[in-house]
Amino acid sequence: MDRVRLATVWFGGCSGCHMSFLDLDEFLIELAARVDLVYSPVVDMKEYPEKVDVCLIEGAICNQDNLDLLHKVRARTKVLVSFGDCAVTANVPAIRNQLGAGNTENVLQRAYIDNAQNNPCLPKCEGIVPALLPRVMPVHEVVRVEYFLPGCPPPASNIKALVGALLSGATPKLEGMQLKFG
Amino acid sequence: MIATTAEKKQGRLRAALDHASGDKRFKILEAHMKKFQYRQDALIEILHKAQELFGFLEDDLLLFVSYKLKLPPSRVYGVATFYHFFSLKPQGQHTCVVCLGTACYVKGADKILAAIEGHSKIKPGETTPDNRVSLLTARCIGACGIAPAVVYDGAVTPRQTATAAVGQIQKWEAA
Amino acid sequence: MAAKTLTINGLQISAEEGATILQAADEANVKIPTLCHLDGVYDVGACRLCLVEVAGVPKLLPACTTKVVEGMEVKTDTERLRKYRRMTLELLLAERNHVCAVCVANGHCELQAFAWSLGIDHVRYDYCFPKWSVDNTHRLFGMDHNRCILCTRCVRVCWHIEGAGTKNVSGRGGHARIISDLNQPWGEADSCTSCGKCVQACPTGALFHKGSTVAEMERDRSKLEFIVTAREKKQWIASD
Amino acid sequence: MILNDLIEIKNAELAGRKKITLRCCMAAGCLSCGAKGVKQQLDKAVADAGLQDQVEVRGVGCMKLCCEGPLVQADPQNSLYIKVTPENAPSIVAAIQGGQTSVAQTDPDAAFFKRQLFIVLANSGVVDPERIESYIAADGYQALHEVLNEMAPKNVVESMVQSGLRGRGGAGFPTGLKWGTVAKSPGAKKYVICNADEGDPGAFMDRSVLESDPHSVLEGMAIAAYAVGADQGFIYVRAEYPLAISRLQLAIKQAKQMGLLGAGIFESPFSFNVDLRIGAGAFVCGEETALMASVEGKRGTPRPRPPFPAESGLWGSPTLINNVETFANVPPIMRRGPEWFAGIGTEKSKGTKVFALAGKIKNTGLIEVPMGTPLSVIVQDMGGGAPDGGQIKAVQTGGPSGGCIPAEHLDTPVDYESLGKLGSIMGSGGMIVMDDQTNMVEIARFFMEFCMDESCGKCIPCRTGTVQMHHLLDKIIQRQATPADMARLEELCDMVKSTSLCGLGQTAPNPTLSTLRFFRHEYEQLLRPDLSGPPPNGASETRSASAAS
Repeated sequence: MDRVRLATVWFGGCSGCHMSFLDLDEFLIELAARVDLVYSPVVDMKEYPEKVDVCLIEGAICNQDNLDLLHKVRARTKVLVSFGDCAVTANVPAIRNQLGAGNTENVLQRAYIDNAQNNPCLPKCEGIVPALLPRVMPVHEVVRVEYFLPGCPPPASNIKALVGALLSGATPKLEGMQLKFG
Repeated sequence: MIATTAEKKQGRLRAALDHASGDKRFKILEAHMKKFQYRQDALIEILHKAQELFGFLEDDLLLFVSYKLKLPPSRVYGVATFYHFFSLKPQGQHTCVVCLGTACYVKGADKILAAIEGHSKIKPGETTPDNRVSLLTARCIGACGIAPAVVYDGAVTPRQTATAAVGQIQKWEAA
Repeated sequence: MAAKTLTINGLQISAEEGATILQAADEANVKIPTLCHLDGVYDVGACRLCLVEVAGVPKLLPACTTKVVEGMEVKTDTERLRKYRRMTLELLLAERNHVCAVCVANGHCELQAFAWSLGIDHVRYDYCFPKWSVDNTHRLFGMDHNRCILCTRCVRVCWHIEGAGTKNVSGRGGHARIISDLNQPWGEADSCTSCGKCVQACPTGALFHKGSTVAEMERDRSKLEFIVTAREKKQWIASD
Repeated sequence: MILNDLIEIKNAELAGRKKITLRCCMAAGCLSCGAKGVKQQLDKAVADAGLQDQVEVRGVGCMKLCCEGPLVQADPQNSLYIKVTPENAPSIVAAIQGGQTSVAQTDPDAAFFKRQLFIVLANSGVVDPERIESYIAADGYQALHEVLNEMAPKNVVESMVQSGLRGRGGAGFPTGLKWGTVAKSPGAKKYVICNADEGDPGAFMDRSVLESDPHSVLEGMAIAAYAVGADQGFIYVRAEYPLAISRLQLAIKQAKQMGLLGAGIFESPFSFNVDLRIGAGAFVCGEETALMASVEGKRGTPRPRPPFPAESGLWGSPTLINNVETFANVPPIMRRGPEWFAGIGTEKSKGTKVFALAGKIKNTGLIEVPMGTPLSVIVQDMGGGAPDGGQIKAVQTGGPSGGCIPAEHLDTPVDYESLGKLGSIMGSGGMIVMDDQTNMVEIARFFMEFCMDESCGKCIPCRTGTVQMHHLLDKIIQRQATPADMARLEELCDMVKSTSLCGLGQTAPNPTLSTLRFFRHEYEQLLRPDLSGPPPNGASETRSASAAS
């Protein structure tokens, strides 16, 4: 059987979902035997590769970089999984949406000026700091998503249930408490 | 704790009643309530009268009504905010109500509204900073036969255009 | 009192005359989801989660306000009903800011529990992300409008069990919100007796005890049930 | 007051009539075009010409052709003057003396008038709504007398059943059946409510009836009260109709003074009082349980039915609720007999229906036609088609609860069933004509916005469903929606229709559903294929954040 090309990406989120992924413990070893981790924050790969089988997406879509990469991910991946509440619901990163349209300046002001202890200044360097989107979005609002794994973070057991099913070629079926938001 | 709560209650009500005692309009309002025998089901009629007398429903006024009709304040506030006819904010010197009924809409009421918004830089429900003009919209004033209609200071005006409406507002501004 | 026989999901049961479908189902251990019903206060039929199918009736009927009728055939869990219930919950989740991860009621929330029990893994509607405030002015309790689903349980317990009339709904439609007195900060509402019934009644994290942290806020409905039983049946000692 | 008094008033009124009458429309539409000044100048011109003994200048209610107002009709000359200005008065007075006039006229025998059949509007534009004598001269209050003196309440109900009258508020529930239920419901106290909360945007029939012929509504209510055993009535009328309110107040006062309302009407044991309740701008209060909450001075939120108002209504008492036009039909039915009424209209829809004809059509105004009249007769023959060479694209009936009937179905007869089959409803009588310039998706969004703003917020499907449906329609218009969004919209329409608590929510999807049915291509043209590529026309990828509060 061919090895599955697995990727994980990290958009607007706290990386807690990836931490939970690392909590898979011995299943990680089983996983290593069956997949190639072709792109992930935990491996050193600069460009999202072609022909990825499964990609776990952590985080909400907050800025232009997230958006560009997400479109690339969608184009190059067979199965997308919204991984954790930020990807599924936009969650905490989207709290800034409550400030209304055109909130990006306010957000930056609050983060980099009002709350700054030293050297308050707005990060505006072209090409270094990606532009914030007017509105933070869950992944499925931007591209088609095959599976959803809610939770903040999703417990490792749920990750195992979903990824395990995908690797065995079955349709993942999470139910009950496995779907709990938060 | 109990004592302080009671004190606070009296203070607030007394302030409202003090306010009421110096204002003839409260007497007229009370006479109106008397006509309805202070019936609680007449709340909406009383609020109509209150708004007619005061122009809008401020907190002391609502508290006065609530006290006189023996209704919890939350009930009075809930009713006053349910109906769009009641305003809890003061209105400008002049009011311009654009009818957005279907007949007016298909005949371009949206364009009239947009023109006024653009000219006065306010949205429906708002008043210009100089307190000159309040812009409102109506769901249908039943003047469909002469659509599109705009109500300037209470006068229904038939077959309006964006230019005519902005012209009327400029007249108010110049006055 | 006369008994009525009816079937719920094919199961033959009997119920007291005058009982609602919801009560009859509950006694037969058939769970019908609901967010606005609360034992002990009158029903308003507002959340529409408890809608059921009744043979011969073209419209869906709210189980909480529909009385049982002899020979009634009720279905509570059809594919159509499940679909509508899922949509209702999705609509609620998109309406305000239900960020479970940072909610005081996480894990003790009826909205959250219905969402997972009905298999909602994501919300298909665009989130509205409205701006709502949190009222922390009361000495003991807080109100977070971001979590409110306008079930009006708090209003009903405040008026009909406590009799204080502090809480009400102001405005309408999507702008409707729960107020205290004349839309004052809760802490300044003269009529509030600080009885806390509203907090016990709330299905989500909208009303909470101050000092509870995320996932700590549990409800104690037994107090509400106690006082209602006490008043209705003159039974002043808790049964267990 | 006894019958002889009534006849005396009638005879005196008729005897006082002058050779020539100039009827000036004083309904809200013409008033806003300056009708008041016209009447004043006509009075003056008549006085100047020394014709006071021969000419009566009578302020009357709606004369129907609103687009040509202010209207003045001279009789017996049968001349209908249009767009009259105060300066025209001397010229009109000269014309009725046989002189020439350059004041614009229209043919009072044109199809717009000739195709109408007046039952409800028979007095409209004829009697002076501010004088009860004028109504009595038109046989007013005779039916009430007859009912009180010669009929048992159950016979009145029976007559209503025989007439086949159905509720004119929109749903078309058989009126006689409703009266019978209230009559049979046990209770010492019962109420009659007239629903004059005409909230449909684009409808002004009830306003016209109240402004033009308020006594017919009062008489209808009194007959109903006798039939069901009520002694208290309420008229719930919109605050947006100040003229209707003042004319109703005046009419109630006059009727009380004459002993036609109040205690011991026509010296019988029957008593009936009518109070006005002024609405305050909430469309949902047209729904009967919400209306009753509002009459009780509460937030106008509906409650689940059953119990129906006929069993448990206002303050828990059996309550009859009918709308203005329904009540206005009652006196003529009682006067002329149920068989006469049942002989008009179609098999299942009896009598006439009043429509407010407006929108992109040449003749706007008020029309009353027999049930079963084809839409094409109304919009083409009577309405004169689209103005400025446009093409009629659709006719909207039923307001925010109704649908858009496309031009190819204009042969449809107007009756409850036929309109229902096309996904629309009879509604209260608003009829808005749309021409080829009208974008149907925008119309759907317009109505959805209306329902969203008017939702009371009590039940979840209506409160949140209308917001999401409005957002989806907006997304389609912004060209940012995908076929999946369309599917979501249709699914939501079905869900909100099936699960909402009251009629507002249950019918809110109708305009969207009917435009989806007949104008689907207009929606599809605006869709982007899917989420994989950028949206067409350079529309930006993200929508702006919406803030609901």
